[in-house]
Amino acid sequence: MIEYAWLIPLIPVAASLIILFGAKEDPHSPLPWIGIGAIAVCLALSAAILWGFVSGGVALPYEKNWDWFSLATTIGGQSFVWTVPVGVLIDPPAAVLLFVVSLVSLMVQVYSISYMHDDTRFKRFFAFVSFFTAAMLGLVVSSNILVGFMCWELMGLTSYLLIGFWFERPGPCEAQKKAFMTTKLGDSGLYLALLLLYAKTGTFQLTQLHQHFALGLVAPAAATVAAFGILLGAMGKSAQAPLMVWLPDAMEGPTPGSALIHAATMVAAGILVVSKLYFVFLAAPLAMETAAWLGLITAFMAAAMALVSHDIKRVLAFSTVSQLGFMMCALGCGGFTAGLFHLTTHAFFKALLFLGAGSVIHAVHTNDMRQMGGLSRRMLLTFATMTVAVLAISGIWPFAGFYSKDMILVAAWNHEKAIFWPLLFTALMTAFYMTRLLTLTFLGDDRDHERFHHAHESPALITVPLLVLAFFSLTAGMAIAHDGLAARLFPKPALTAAAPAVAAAPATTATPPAVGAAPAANTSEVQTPEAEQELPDWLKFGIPAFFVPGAMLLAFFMYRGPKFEAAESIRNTFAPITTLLDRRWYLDDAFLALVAFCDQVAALAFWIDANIVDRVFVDGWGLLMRILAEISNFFDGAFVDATVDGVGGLSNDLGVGLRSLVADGQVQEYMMYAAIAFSLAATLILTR
Amino acid sequence: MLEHIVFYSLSAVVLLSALAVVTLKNTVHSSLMLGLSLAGVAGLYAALGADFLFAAQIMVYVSGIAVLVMFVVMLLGRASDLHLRQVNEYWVAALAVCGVASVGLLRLAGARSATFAAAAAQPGTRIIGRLFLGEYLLPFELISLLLLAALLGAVFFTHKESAS
Amino acid sequence: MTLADYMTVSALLFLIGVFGALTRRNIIGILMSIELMFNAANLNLAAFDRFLHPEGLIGQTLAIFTITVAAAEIVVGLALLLAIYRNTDTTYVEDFHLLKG
Amino acid sequence: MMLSLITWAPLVGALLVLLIPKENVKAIQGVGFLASGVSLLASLLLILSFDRATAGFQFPEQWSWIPSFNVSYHLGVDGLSFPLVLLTTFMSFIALIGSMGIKERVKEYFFWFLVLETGMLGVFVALDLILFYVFWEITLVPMYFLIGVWGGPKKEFAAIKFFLYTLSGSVFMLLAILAMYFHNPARTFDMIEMMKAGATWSPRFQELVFLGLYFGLAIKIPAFPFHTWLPLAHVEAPTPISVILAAVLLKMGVYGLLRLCYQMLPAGFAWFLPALVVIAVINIVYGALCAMAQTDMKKMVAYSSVNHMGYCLLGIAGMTAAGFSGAVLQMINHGIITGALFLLVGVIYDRAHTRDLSAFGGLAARLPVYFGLMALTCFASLGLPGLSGFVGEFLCFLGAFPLWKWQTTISVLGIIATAAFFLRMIQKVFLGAFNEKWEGHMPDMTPRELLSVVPLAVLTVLFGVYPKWPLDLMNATVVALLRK
Repeated sequence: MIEYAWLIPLIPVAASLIILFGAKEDPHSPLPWIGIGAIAVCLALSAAILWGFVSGGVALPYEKNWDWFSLATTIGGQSFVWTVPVGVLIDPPAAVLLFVVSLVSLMVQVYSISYMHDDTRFKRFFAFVSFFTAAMLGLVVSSNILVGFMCWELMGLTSYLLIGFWFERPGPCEAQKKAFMTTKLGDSGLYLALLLLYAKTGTFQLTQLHQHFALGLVAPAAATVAAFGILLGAMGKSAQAPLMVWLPDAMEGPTPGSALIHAATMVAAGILVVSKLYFVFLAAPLAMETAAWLGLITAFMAAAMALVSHDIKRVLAFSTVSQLGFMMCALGCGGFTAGLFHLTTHAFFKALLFLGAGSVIHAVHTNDMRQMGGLSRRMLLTFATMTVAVLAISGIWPFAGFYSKDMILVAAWNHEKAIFWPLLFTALMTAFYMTRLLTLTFLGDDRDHERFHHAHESPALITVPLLVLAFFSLTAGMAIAHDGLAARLFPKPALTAAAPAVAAAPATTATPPAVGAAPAANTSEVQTPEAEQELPDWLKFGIPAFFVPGAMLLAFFMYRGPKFEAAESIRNTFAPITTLLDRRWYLDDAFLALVAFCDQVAALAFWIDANIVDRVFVDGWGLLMRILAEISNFFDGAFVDATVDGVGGLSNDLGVGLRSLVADGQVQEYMMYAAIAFSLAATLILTR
Repeated sequence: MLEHIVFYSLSAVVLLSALAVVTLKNTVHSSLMLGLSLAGVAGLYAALGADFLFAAQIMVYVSGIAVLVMFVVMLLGRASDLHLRQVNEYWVAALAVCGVASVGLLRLAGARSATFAAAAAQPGTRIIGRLFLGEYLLPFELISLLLLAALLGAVFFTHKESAS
Repeated sequence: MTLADYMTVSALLFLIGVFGALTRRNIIGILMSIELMFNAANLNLAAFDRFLHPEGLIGQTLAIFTITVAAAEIVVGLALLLAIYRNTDTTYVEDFHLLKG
Repeated sequence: MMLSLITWAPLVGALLVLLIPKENVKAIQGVGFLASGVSLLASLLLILSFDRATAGFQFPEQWSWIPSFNVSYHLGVDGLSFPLVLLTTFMSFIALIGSMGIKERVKEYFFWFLVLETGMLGVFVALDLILFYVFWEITLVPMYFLIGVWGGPKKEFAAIKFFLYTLSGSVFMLLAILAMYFHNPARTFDMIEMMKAGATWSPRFQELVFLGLYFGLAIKIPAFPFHTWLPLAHVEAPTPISVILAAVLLKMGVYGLLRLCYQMLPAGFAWFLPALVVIAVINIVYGALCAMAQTDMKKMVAYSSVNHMGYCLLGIAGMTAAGFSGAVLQMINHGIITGALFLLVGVIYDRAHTRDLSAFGGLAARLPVYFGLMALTCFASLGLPGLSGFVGEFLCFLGAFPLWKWQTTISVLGIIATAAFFLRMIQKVFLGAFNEKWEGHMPDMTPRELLSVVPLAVLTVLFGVYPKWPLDLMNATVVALLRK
């Protein structure tokens, strides 16, 4: 099966194009099923690959490359033509992510058939979603960071299109621009990292890059700069502080689209790219440390914002940012396995949460949790699946989040206690605000009777995906954590593992140094976890048994209603902090100020252009020409009476001059010019 | 000596009448002077011993073209013409141009001040006739075609307007 | 007489023609000046024939051709002038600027 | 003979156009398309016989022209000029399709247009400096008339400014060419000879000559600070002429920089490099910032050209093979993309007779096809991977980075600014609520408009995902360029 892996990103692209150009807008068109069929094929392929690896039938990593284009290039003063390959590289994490992305995308698409049914741009939505998925799948399987970067940017484009799906409204318009610009800001870091990596190694192939790092051919300073560039890219895509401003706004798009962005594709890409280029970070401890702290800060800031928000999708958006912070922190702490494990489990329960929230919004037609309440009595299935998701994200045994979050905490504990404690606190905050969301929405009294009475359970096309995702939210953690599978699926790369492969590689003259090594060289080796300390027993059992349930119970009692005196009084007591959180740490204001500043700079630049550059270099030149014109005019007047009428501006001068030269219509003037030429020629030639 | 007298007097006639052509205010006088000048050139041809050329000049230019011009002048001329300037404001420049050109042309002429006629002039009509009907038959026919075209053209231009 | 004498006369005649063509306001005047230039050229041809290559009379033959062309030219020129005069009622060249862009 | 055919076919067409009565618009257009089409077809046929592995000049033609000054009619193309020849024939044909909308003085328009095409092609195929210079100047006159007669409200001023400014630049270029001629003991204008001789000249002389050439070329490119004629000329020029101006005329400058400055004056070029990279960075960042401040769509696109030409300069300044191929590819891609952008702006101008960004809104829902094409070209222009703009831009950066790390890093900011103004344009014009003022005035694109834009869009995607085809044409030459 694995030899067909290259088809995985291409199938959804084809589906997307067929949908987009295939037919007119029509809610009953069968075209969306093409997208669903395509992604189902991808899912089948990925499942086969994953199962093959887990059961031992398929050896990973698997790499296969084809020639893409030839590029003239100069390395170390030597110029030659280098053929840039394009190909697939499937390592175990990629196999898992292929499965996760296809599954979530499939669920989202099935869900959308019902959810987007009444939209006027029904068809286009499916085309975008297919393309979005394809871009993510491409990033996952790509063996080449240049191709990876292309997929990465295409994901930016499709997220732009999805967020601004309802572009008639001002909100989505601003949000889509914000998302694109913020991620673009981050991308510039990744862009520079690519340039730097190429300048140092002369290749874009992941395996070859890894070898260069493993051999220590890249100076630590360069590695550090490159790592920071990659980190900047990840900060943009994965919404790390302070570039996280776009993600909460991104919920302006259709909810299934948000689910895709938040769970499987867009935001996962940042973490994924960091993990793919993890060897760069291993060579740059400073960048690792930064990533850890950055992740922690992001996790905390986002969780704090989630505490006070009333918008159900916004809370989920903040929680996404927060969880991404956890992953980044884990990667920074050296918990490679933990970070990717959490990425996987998070994809399931976050997709579930968004789709569930979409189901709720679909039923009550509002995002405001204050107008919900008691919906469990109306939407039992949605409530049940959402509960699973909330338990999973909070980290209750045996749900998926428990295992992955536990692993992250262990990684943090082993790395730095100063990170562990705030991270643990943030984890408890997560449990608190998620329970708050669940309680406000589904439990307690119905606060808005009108909406409550109109609410009803969603159709099967919506609930079945919820159930499927709930199943995975329940079991994924257990399955992966079972029997050390996590370490097999997400093996931490090392800087030494691949060295022998390079030494054996023949150095060919037609390729850059050390390029042309065996393509299937190991990027990583299955390693047993290093002798890591476990958490102390009181924490190991205390967290899931007491701390997390405690936070959840606290939230439940505070927000069970019907009145929220406790919550209100806390809000009022810490009014400045609440305001700070409501204003989202003033990051949006800072962003707007930055935009305004850029506009000012642009206006200044244009003013300079119009008033200084143009004046000096064009008008100044014109003045010089005009002086010359006046001089020649003087001579003209002496000999030929009626050529230039040296009055008026430069253009006038020359216009009149030219016109009288070429288009005066007086035949004798023409004759005069001919005669002058003749007489001069005759005299000059004959008297020589 | 006689040759000199003939040459200089003819030259004087040619040049003075030519000057008159371009300077006289009255176009009728100009055209008369043109005839005189052309006749003078015919005389110079005779002095050169070009008998056929002399005849052609008299027949075509003096009796043909000069008369034709005079016709047109009289046809189009008006009394008011006599009061108008016949020379435009470029005359200074034109004079300058001619002056500059004359330097070169006269210098060129001066280079030939030692070239005398190699032999006595002989009647050439017979030879020219043979050339026309022999070596230069094609140009000769072409030139007749040109004359025909000119004829038709003249008729066309004048006729079209009179019809409308 | 030398060739220089004839060439001098020819050159002066030609320059008078040039001067006339450049300065006469009347189109007929310009045409007449052009005839003067033609004659200057013909005179040169005849003189060259006599002084330099008297054997074949090629120069005279060429002059005959020139006379013919000049005749054709003036005929058409005058016909055109008549046509223009009927349209515009003038023979002064400043009044014509059909070429003006 | 193929190169002569390509070069002169448009001029023959121009002369034929002169013979057709001006009322017979159909015949004039037909002859125009035929002449341009012959040129296009011939250049496409040439692809088949173009040897991609050879670095030297191919399809040479040489005849003596002015033997007393050793000037010859010498044509030939290599991997540097051949892609540009293709671009020229192709974009001229596209612009001709766009010219079907010209309704007044069609005959003169087509005449000048075809003369212009010959001039542009001549610049790229000429291998003799005098021939090169003649063609270079030939392009000026038609451009002057095309802007001055068929342009917008301030057309005369724009035309004069364009004409005088570029002409004054080329005077210096002529001086430099003459200096090279008299400095070369062989007394020849042949470019290949000059490339051999140039390297032996003293650095001081090379620097002086370089400055002369650069002044002429920089105005054409347009490199800061000589770029201010461009926005005005673009805004006033009729749509197809803007297309030609952006797609081909600017390329003549960059081409000259590589062909004349780099190949003939290596020491002068190396001496100027630090300044060139600074100019490139200014072009990129400052051009993008100026574009951000525009409210006129066409002016915005014009400033974006300044920005994109900065990428070319940056690539050249990198002195690496990747940078050089990036610069050439960027020229091709910029030609295609910006050509499409100008055509698209022309489409909306034809309907609304305004190009003010804030005059529109919500067109995306009413003109989906137009929106799709516009979005595609805008994203291509801002360098979205998968579309052609990215490849050239990326290669330019890739080539420049090893030598100019900080400058390249600053230039990356220009990419962000580019994204900002294109997104703002899309938002203001296409998104949001529909401006009711245009109700009924906004039909979607006509077949003629589609015919001119869709080929460009297809190429944009094609070169974006598969840049092999254009790159293969230039690889051998570029490698040889740096091997010298």
